[in-house]
Amino acid sequence: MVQQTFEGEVLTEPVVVEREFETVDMNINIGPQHPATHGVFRMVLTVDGEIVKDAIPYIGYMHRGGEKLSENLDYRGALGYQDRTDYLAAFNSEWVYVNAVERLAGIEIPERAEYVRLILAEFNRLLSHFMFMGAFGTDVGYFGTAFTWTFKERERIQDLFEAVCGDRIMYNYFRVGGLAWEPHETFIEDSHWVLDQVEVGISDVDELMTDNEVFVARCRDVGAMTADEAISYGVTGPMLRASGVPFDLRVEEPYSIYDRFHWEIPVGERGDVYDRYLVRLEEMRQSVTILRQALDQMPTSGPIEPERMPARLRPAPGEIYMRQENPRGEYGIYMVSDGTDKPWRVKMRSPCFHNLSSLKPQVINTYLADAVVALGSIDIVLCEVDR
Amino acid sequence: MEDGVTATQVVFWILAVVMLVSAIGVITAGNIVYAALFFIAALAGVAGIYLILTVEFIALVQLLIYGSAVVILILFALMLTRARERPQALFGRSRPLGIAAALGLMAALIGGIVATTWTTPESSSAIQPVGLQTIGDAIFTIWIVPFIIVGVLLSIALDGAIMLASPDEDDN
Amino acid sequence: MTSRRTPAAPEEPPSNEPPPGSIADTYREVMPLVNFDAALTKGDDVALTIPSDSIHEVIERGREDERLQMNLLRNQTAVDWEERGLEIVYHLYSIPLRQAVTIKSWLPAEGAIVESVTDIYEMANWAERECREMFGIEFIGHPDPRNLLLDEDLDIHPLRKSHPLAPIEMEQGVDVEFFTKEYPPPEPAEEEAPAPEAAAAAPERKRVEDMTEEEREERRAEQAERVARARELAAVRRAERLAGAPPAGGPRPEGAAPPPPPAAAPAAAPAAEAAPSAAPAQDDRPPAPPPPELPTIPDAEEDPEGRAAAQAERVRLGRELAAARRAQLRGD
Amino acid sequence: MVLSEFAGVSMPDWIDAILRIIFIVALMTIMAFALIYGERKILARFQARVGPTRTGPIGTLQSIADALKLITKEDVRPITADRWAFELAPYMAFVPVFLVFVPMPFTETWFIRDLNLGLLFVFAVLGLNIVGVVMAAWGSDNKYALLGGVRAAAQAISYEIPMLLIVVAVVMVAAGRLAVDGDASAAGSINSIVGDQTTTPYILLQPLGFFIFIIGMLAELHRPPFDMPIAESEVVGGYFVEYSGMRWGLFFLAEYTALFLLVVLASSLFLGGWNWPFGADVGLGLQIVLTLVKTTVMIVLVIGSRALFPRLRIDQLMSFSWKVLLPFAIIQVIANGIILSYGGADWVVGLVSFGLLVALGGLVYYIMRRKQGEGTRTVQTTPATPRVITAPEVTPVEAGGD
Repeated sequence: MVQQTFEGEVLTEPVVVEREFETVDMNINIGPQHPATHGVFRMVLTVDGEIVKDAIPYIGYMHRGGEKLSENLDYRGALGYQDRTDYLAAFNSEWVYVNAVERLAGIEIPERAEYVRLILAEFNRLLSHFMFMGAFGTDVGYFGTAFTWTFKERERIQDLFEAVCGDRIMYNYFRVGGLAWEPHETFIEDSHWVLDQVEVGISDVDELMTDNEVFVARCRDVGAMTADEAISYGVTGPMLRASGVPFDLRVEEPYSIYDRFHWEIPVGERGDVYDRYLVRLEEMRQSVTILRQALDQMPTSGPIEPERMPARLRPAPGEIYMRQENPRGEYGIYMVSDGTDKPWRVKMRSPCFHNLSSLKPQVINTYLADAVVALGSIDIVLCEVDR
Repeated sequence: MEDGVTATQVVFWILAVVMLVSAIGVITAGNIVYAALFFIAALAGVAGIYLILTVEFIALVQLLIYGSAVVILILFALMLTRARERPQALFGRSRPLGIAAALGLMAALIGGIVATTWTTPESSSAIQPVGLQTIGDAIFTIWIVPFIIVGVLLSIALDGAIMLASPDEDDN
Repeated sequence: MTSRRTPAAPEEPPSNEPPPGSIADTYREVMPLVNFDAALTKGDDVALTIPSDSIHEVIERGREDERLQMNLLRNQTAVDWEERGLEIVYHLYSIPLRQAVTIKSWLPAEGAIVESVTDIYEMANWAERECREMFGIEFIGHPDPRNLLLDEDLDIHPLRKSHPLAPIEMEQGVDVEFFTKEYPPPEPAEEEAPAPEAAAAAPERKRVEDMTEEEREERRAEQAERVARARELAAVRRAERLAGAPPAGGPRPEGAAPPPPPAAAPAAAPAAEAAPSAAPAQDDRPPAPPPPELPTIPDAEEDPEGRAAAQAERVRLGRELAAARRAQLRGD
Repeated sequence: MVLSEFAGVSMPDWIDAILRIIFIVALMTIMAFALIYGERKILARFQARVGPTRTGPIGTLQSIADALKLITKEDVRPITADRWAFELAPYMAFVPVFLVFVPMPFTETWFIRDLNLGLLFVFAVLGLNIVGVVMAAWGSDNKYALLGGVRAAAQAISYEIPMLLIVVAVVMVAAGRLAVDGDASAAGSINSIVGDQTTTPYILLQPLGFFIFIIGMLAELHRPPFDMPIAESEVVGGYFVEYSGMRWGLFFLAEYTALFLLVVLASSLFLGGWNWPFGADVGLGLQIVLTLVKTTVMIVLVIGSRALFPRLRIDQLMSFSWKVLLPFAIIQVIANGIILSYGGADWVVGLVSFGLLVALGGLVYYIMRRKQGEGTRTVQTTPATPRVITAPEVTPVEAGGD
């Protein structure tokens, strides 16, 4: 039946299959405005009864031209855009951009600034994974329990961030060469206190979801992806590790001071939604161990930015592809400098963009409910996908 | 018992009208889903008639089996398949054939009604409500053979349905 | 802002050849026929520049050859060097052998055509679609070359240096001059001295709630006057810039007719001035068609149907204007 | 005119009937309001938050505020919606649920009508509720609603059959016990079943029955873990997605009334209703308190399951009913038949039923464990030894900038 909407544009008619009493394929629109999409992302599923036959993703709703705008601001000015691409892990994105500029300009970073950066980035990984647990719980069916429990922990971490840099999400605290200002005096004690609460939070989420029979039934063998299929799609981060590839940039291509800590990388076996959940859960625990070690080794005094910083940063012409391990995967900044004070080209390699491109094979020939769970397990942040 | 209009007669005539209207509705409803809804109203009317005859067990079973299970399956099938947009068969080529069959059936029914001698109880209170136990005994002692035959028939129908519905190998 | 400054010709970074035995040599060994000229990037990665027609072969061999095993295409993008053409960049990484490489290649600025690598890496599907819509590079053999991030029928390429960033903002009424002015280096500190008195002299501001009626009146008048002055200043500056000053964004391409003088918008123009009054200087796009006068929407109480009709009329007119504008832009 | 009695005052038949109907509607709305408030408070406690506290002393007037909001909200109907089906669906959904109230026993004498076939009446009328749901789904001409409606219909049919079989098993046990001291045909009425449970509640005689009845009830009410028809993350509210204002309120009312009534039915069938620990001779006051205590305990369990369980997928839901619950229900009925017809004692029935329950639990546990493979934790951690990259010695380019 042809449906006429108010603006007069005709909705697509359901695809009519000519067989006599065959069930009709319906076009379900998991539209930009839908609880399952964690943001502005549209997916048109062709559904035969409950089975998904075809999925066409539409992205680009959040495209703000971050790369073009970064080309028109000087090296220090474009830092603001990095917070706004991956707003769940803003410290990690800032860190990549700032490292890229420092490596281009050949600036050395003082020891204490390196430690504070690492600590804040790892806290941000915890923050992001807690967000995943909450959102994924709601996708699977926990009516808000997962959300409120995880947001209880997120509040504590965000209070610490607010104390350090005055903001809960868009921090803008890292600077080329170090930090904007000194972290507050009781930074280390507060961090330890927050870590104790977070450990309790992680075990709560673990008890609520991991061994729950219905949760396992809903997540096991859903959206499974083999290792080389994942690599071919450019998937990185927890999703790739869940498929059995121990690819973690903190170990593969170590940056900053990760070689001073010892921790472990969780690696899954089946690459399905349940393994992705377990990898992220284990990764939260590993982040806590890293943070404990970093907080103990952190020098309590020392400069947080190099003595001589040029007023107007004009790195020599050249290019760099700086990549670091964000909570969602490998976040890279390919920066080309042409000798002036504005970068000539800034390409942000967004992990969610490529993880999301691997959604289609996971969704075909599964149930509608599995399609939503698979989409949730990719843990997408649409601002980062569209940049 | 004054022979004026008693409560049961009023209820009976209301139910009769409802059943007649919905029966006609089933046939002439433009939309096939309306036909299904009218079908429910007709069956509920039948259950009402049983209630008037104070045969509660049959009324409730009628409501349970037809009211919810059978009709839901019909609606279930209608919603999923393309049936609801197909042209109505009312004015198809086989219209005269249909009319002839309908007239034949009506003639048989009227003949049956006229032929049987109806023994009407002298008043509505004379009908004793039948206890659950007597119905149970009757089914499992006197009518045990037809009961089992119907059981076998239904299970065969069930297997047939499963055979039809299960996607045959070459489909997917 | 097109080519606001020509880059100090970065033909080659200080040519530091990668040390012997690096991946550049293995690539030369695997594919002797292709001439790789290797360079070391700032992040200690090896960048191999190859001719554009052998991209597909290099990447395919890079994946199959057991000495390389580049199985992760981690990033695929392009850089627009204006006159020197487009540079397409592939970042590859081999997980088993833990080695990274960057494959680069030069393409002509106009009509760049590259063979698509979607048959080797699934990841390239989305990356190349984005590269195509942002830079206008055609990828032969791409399964569905639709736009990914931008609208379906939008055929402008935003990330090209030629694509103006500033004029769009100017069209939206943002005063771009303010942002792109070159600031003189800050003078020495003594200049701050006078500021504190000015701050002290400022009258202590009273909150609007506890102002009396006539104070509020006077405050409103003062605000209106300040707004008028600002608007008039902006109009003057726009007129002066369009008439005399060299338009921002480099010399106007020769031969393009000078833009028509802006509609004589009076200084304190009423709100209807929202339509873009002055076509941006060096943008040779035809000026937008004059906005049709939109029917006023009567109150809901008097005649609700009239209101609905008026709204529908406005929607129709707005849509027509947009379609006309888009048709004009597309130049048919 | 047959005079019948309502609260001691005898009056003509049809006035009495109307009074009872008004009583049902009043009590059910009050109970629904209390349940809405209770659910929000209890659910909040599960989720480490407080629940409504603004309206009324401790948020007690919250449900009244909700009702006012719903009444003042506009009843929107989509243009392409089918007028008749869309308008009639809420009434078709909530009238049968109110009828279920009739045979419910709250105390020995407090019930609307002690129908001889009370149990069968309950399920016959509850079936009509699904018709309302399907009408709503089809009427609102919305793809999500259609999917939600199809899921609701499939789930309702497949969980009603095991429930009915279990009720048949309970009636068999009740008839066996009642036949000893009276006519067995009274076993159909719920009040007589409760009357029989003075010493042993039927949960001891039919533990498997209680388990299957609870699961069937959760499925019948679309409560998690069976709330696939109204799953927000997939079908965004299921069949009542297009309803707003008072029409949606009716669906909401029906859902909570059904919850309350089925919980009362479960507690009277299995936990002895007003009768079990203290017997019939204790005053009506204590009996009504006993019924309400049992009902509240079970309602907290049902609300807890909403907070602590995710949603089962539609095919797992169906296969669980057809492949697990139905066979066990049939075995239970056959076992009861054999034991009771050969004069077996009650505790034998209880023992067999408990054995079946253990078998069911073991089967479900085995299915779940096998599905998880060799154990849930298929993620090992490998020690992370960051690779030392011998950076090629590069002449450090001094920091740019003049």
